[in-house]
Amino acid sequence: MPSKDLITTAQNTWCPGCGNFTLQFALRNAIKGLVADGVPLENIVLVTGIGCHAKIGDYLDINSFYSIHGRTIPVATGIKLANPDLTVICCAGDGDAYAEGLDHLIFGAKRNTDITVIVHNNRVYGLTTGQYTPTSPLGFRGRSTPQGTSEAPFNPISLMLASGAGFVARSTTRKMPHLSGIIGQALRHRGFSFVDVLQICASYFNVSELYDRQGYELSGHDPADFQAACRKAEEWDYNSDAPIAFGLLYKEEKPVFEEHFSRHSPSSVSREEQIRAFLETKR
Amino acid sequence: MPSKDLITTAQNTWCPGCGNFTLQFALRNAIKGLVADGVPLENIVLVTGIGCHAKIGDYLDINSFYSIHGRTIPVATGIKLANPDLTVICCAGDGDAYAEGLDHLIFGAKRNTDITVIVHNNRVYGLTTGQYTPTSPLGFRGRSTPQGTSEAPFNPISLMLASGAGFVARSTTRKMPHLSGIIGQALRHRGFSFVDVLQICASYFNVSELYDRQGYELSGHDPADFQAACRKAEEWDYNSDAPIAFGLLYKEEKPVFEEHFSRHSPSSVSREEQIRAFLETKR
Amino acid sequence: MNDISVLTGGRAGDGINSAGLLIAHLFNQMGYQTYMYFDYPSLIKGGHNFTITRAADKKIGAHRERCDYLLALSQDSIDLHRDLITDDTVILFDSGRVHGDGQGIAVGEILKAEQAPAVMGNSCLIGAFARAAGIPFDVVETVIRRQIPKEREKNLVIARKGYDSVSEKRSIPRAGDTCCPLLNGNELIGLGLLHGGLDAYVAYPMTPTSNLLHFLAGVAGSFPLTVIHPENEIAVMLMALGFSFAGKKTAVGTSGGGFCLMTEGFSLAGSSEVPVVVVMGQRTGPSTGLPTYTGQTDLRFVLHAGQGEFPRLVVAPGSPEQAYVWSSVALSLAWKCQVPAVILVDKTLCEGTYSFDDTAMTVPDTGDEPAPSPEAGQYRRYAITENGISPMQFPPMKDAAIKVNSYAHDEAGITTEKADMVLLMTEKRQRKAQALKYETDSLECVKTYGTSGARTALLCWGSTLLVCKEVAERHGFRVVQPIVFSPFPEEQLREAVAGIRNLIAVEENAEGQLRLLCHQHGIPVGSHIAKLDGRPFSVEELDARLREVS
Amino acid sequence: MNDISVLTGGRAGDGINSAGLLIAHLFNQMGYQTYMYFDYPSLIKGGHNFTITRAADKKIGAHRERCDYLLALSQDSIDLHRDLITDDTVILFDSGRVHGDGQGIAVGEILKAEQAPAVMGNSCLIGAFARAAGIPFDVVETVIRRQIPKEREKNLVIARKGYDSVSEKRSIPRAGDTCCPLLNGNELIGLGLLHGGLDAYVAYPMTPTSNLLHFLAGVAGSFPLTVIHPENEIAVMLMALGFSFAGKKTAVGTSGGGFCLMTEGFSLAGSSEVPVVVVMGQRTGPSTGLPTYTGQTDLRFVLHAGQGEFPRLVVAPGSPEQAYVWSSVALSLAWKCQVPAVILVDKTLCEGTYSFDDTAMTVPDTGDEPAPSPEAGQYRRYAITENGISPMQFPPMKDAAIKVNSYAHDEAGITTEKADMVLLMTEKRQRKAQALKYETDSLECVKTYGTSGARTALLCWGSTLLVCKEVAERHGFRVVQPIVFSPFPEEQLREAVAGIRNLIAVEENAEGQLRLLCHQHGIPVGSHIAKLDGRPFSVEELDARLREVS
Ligand SMILES: Cc1ncc(C[n+]2csc(CCOP(=O)(O)OP(=O)(O)O)c2C)c(N)n1
Ligand SMILES: Cc1ncc(C[n+]2csc(CCOP(=O)(O)OP(=O)(O)O)c2C)c(N)n1
Ligand code: SF4
Ligand code: SF4
Ligand SMILES: [Mg+2]
Ligand SMILES: [Mg+2]
Repeated sequence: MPSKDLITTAQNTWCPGCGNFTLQFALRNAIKGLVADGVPLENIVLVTGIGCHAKIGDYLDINSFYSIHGRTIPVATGIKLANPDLTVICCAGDGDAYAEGLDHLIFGAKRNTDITVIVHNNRVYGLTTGQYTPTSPLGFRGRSTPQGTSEAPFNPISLMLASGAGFVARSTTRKMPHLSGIIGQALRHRGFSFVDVLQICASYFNVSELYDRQGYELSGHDPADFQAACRKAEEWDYNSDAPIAFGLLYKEEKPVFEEHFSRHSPSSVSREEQIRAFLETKR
Repeated sequence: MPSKDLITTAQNTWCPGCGNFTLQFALRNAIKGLVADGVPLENIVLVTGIGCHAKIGDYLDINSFYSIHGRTIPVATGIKLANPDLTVICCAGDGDAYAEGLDHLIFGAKRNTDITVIVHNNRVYGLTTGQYTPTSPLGFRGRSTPQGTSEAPFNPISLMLASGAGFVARSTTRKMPHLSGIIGQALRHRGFSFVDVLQICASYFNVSELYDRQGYELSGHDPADFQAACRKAEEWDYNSDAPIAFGLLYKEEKPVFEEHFSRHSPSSVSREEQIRAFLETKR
Repeated sequence: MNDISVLTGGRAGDGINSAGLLIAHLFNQMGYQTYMYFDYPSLIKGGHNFTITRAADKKIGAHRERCDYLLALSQDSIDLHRDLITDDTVILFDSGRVHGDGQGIAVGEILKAEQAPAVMGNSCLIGAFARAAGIPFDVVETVIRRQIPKEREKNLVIARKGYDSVSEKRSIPRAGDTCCPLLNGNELIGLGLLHGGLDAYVAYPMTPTSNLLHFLAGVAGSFPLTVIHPENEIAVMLMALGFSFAGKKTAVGTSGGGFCLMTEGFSLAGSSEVPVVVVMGQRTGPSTGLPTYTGQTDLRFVLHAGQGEFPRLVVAPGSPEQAYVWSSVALSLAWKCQVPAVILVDKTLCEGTYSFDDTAMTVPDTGDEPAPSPEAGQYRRYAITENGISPMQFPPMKDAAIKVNSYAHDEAGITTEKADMVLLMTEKRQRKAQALKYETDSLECVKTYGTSGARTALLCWGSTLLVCKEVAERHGFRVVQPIVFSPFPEEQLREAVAGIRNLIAVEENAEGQLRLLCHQHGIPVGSHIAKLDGRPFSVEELDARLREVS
Repeated sequence: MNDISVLTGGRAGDGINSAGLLIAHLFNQMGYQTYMYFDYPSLIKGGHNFTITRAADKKIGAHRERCDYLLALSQDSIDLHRDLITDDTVILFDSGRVHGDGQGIAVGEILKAEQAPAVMGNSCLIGAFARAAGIPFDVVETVIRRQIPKEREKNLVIARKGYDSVSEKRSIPRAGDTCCPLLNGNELIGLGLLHGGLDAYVAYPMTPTSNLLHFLAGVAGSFPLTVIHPENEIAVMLMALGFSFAGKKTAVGTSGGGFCLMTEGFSLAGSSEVPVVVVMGQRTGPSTGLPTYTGQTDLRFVLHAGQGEFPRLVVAPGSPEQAYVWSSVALSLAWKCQVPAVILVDKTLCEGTYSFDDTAMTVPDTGDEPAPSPEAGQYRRYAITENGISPMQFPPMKDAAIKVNSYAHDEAGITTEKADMVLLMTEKRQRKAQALKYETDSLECVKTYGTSGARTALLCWGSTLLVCKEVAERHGFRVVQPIVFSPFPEEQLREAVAGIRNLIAVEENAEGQLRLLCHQHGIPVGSHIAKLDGRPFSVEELDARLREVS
């Protein structure tokens, strides 16, 4: 029997000050919002990767598939295709979704299955003690790059826009209500929804100051305008010291992948009969 | 001793009318151009995936690593990092580079290692008998999708631009001299070079008519203008019947990844001595 | 006995596979048992393809090194098979493309006259073959009407012209009245899975199981089945686990290279106890190897693939009937015991076409899956049970949070690092392995054939079964074939080899993988006959190799 | 014998690993042999971490279930280890955080007074420990000067304050004058690889080999070494093959889940004959399992990983000295024989810290790699040779096209589908397997220890070696340890177990993987002692388990 506050009794092992706490409560609140809207709690499934972020699967008292590093999206896709009535959410890390399993992210967007992907983008491999990820700034000194990386980060927002994602948003663990609101919108969007969450890693990449100083909430931006979304995305390249927009950058309704598959109603003909009928054609 | 025409005696098994023939000769000619410019032939290495396209590794009489499906780019990256004097070329398929190994393509662009990736984009899995790929048009009926796909293609040009590629071009096997010229430029670009080649598959996806009708060569386009490149890329979405630009869409010189690694000159101190010195610090 | 071999050769793109199949259907209508071997290189057009369609009046599943009829659509079809041609071989060829002795058929002209496309050449060919073999035209007509979906009338006209363009050479008698469905291994695996309750099939194309994907995608309209072809094999495996988690019986298909990419997900299936079935079609390795040829080199790989220890079911059917039955059983048992399962096959079985004995379709009932726990509010996905199998439920389930986990976990599915809980769950999985063994012990995991009192037996697995059976009969040997490899049916195997003095392993691998497995279980195997060039054993070759060792 | 165990506990983030190491260094300076076990859950801050630093006057490599000194930085460090605490245990604790019996140290106040950061608490702690253990302060000073890179003077002042804040309780005598380098297994593997000529290391972080990546990245400035951390393990493996193809001796590192993703490239290495070394650190499986705990469940997986058959080298060092030597040998032999190699280790060895006997650094000379073929213009990458090893050249090579290939290929590296060429190349690889066996046969692939005439022996592999050695000594047993697993040293193992009546396998897995391997080679193994909870055997536990079975 899930607990009222949707939090399990599992011992929480995130570091003090970790942005994951904010994310956990923002997601919990967004889920409560969904339930208030009439979505049965048992219809919600959370899929996580492996990393600090993924512990949220232990902490939230809802259906969950705690999968392996980098693979939230195919698991979520399978679940959604199996049962389109479910609301399927991925909580992935940036190492998870942008490095180990980047291809799935792009195909998630391309396929436009109705799942929501929340990337806990702390711009570092937290659980494996602070190595650089694809969104760490150039020159990042982690334990695998003690002299600093020689790779500039890529821009996941631009990548998602180029991949055909129909819901592209960014928020941060520095703004709990904003984050919760964006997640709520993402969950309600019909189609693939992507939320890049700039999450504070208190132990290995604490750039609260940067996000507070440069972050601003979008206003007057038209999320239906693809070009405008691209320009907004390019404003900050995950490297420089530039304004960082939070909010819904792009939204487009398009046919979802699973529509294509007719739901099968239980057949009156037994499988064995169907098979025998097929065999007849081969005689 | 490589043959003068750089073609091995291996029996060619491409279908009659296959665009790979054009691509083979275009690449051969581009390589001859490089050699004429003074690049020793033995410094050139070709890496291929698996698919019809990859047979080019058997046919060109140069160093080659006929690797596995989807993995040309990491192999090429390793070769280049091991010996930056080598000119390293990937011939990949669209199944190869856009499906099985898409992540490597994006990381190739991000890392900006000085290699050239030529995608034989016939928009179909040729060698496995004509299934849809990520660039097949919506509704494509292949043997794995007899009712037609329900996924729109993605746009590899847009993806590469979003990934930070410093050389992004498109050509086609319908235009041999253009193709050869573009490949020549790609080989000379210092940094990651990407060429999407719209290749005719005579057996499973012969859209010569479309490419001939809608294709045009870029002129007056400034490849230094990122925004212009993005707009050009969006002109045709690999699905609709729209003008298809061929040429160099974007070019930017930036630091290459391998610069970061100092070339090691043979040390006068033996490895054993170095190790013993290190051990002393642990006592 | 009647035993006829027809070699049909041409270039890729000529439809040689279909031509060979039509010939098999002619034999089928004449009351024969048939088997067809299809040999093709990895290319799309050109090169040399050939089929050997064999017909006999008893069940067969191997080709012979002889050729009673040769149908040549290309010069290579004669030139490359000279060793099979004897004075008795009836040769028919497309006179527009081939020079040689025998009877020419002007296929091109006939098609032109009818304004028919090249693909209809096959009808011309089988018409001609039927005449040469003294098969009445009404048999041709039946086959065309049943097996050619489009433009039947035109095909019939063309077949008739082929029929009329040659003369009878060597007449084939009618062998009986029964006529079986002709299917290839991929189709039978697909049907077996459907019988077992398959809801979803996820795959990325890879020879020799691509055609299983194509087959299932093709019938997905008529069965309650979802078929997905995703971006790569990693996605395939993980998507399948998503389907299973949500309650859909799911299988995936691949070959060695793709299976490599699935091993991480396979271990996840083991740890999270989310069932999945992998159809793993072997081909010649290592690495890309010979993609369109066969091999049996991956038995030990699938037995040990994935990090950590967890129970798994591995079955290797050896005949078309076994392919059907065991595919169904594998899916049912994977679900009943909540384990990953592998159906290990190879190119020979996947792409060979067989007369399928549909009277042998009886799938043993593996019983029900464990009942759901009574108090929903207390649902724990990994509840500790006596036999190690926890009740499996799927979302949505009211008042429950269904949690599966790749980490070591507690009964509720929440991560634990506590030594005692880890041990409890490891022991639970061990008990589950026992439960699975208990299930398979009630099935016939090891088959024996041939002379029962024999002192010599051939030990084989997978597609070599049928060639072994045929050759063993000649020698008066017994044949012992394990079908289940994990859990290993040690007792059944020991019983099967009781009394055997000389156990000869026949395997298409170098290491003697089954032999080594037997050794591991204390069952000595004498000699080992290997085949390493990607081609299946012919009856003659195995016979000769046996004479060397026995 | 002198045998002291010090348990240091605190929360993740307290630097418990460093504290335990400094204590090991104190013992080291006092002439002791040391071993340190580090136990930590998978989290970054908080939770409970502890080290057991053990010191003795003979070589050790296992922890004991006792605790002569307990240094507690957290309440859990006392509460969770009550079973180890006796009346004799000397307890020191941070009085700001812990309540208990024993001597409190006001770490926080001391640091505050010196305006020192929290990390310097370790100096305070070891100062206090030294005093309680009667270790002279100049030993503390030596250790701090040698082992703490920054702010030595301040650390010294703090250590002194710690030293002065407690009283001597149980005095530890000086044990000798030698003082060894203290290193963990990852460092020793790294140094061994460097000794073998490592040019490049490519890895994606994964416990327990992440620290090998960190270590090599850290020394990449001082050695001629390139270290790359790419996007995932597939890229890791393929990049490594690119490096090797271009002539750079390359290794990769991972654990089971990452190794799964490398298996396809591993088979490619086998087929293309491009050498690569995989450092495969086992942890508790299946799947994500217990990422920071140990296990020995992947032996059979690495022996059979990858489709198809190809020769591979698999070594499993069991001690720090073996880790060094065999890492070097593995790299050299991989190159000499052009095969993929696996160095199979586990969390215990990778992350345990040992007194390293640097007199045992003699790496057997594996001889030169085959000379290049004389006529460059005729270079063929896969030239058929007597021993199956073709001369390996790297681009650029004048007048040659160096072609490697994942497909079946001819001598020049061009794809072939011809049965005879496929067979020739398969046989070439088989001869290469023989050549590899010939190489390893000249090495000590199976080690024996302990009482030589004993009728009972412990059979072990990998990191359990050292606990087995210690316990076997107590029982008067022999210890037999295979180090090489592929090619399997059957003759050496047979010789090693000659005269043994009772062979007891000790393995941290359920199936008895080494035991089954022995059975496969006809070497019977009696009982099997398993450990399945991710924690390595302690001396006491193995001792007790042995009493049960023997
Ligand atoms: C295949 C595989 N490779 C590596 C690992 C080790 N690993 C666990 S978590 C992790 C990185 C996590 O980084 P991220 O996804 O950013 O999550 P965070 O900890 O930062 O939340 C890695 C590399 C693994 N579990 N599986
Ligand atoms: C891991 C793996 N999966 C699947 C295959 C089978 N396979 C070989 S080629 C190919 C597709 C080739 O398509 P593409 O890359 O577009 O090349 P093309 O044949 O069209 O040139 C596939 C799926 C394989 N060799 N390896
Ligand atoms: S390491 Fe970073 S991301 Fe992980 S729990 Fe700590 S603060 Fe959070
Ligand atoms: S199938 Fe297509 S791509 Fe492949 S060889 Fe034939 S025409 Fe070319
Ligand atoms: Mg992260
Ligand atoms: Mg293609």
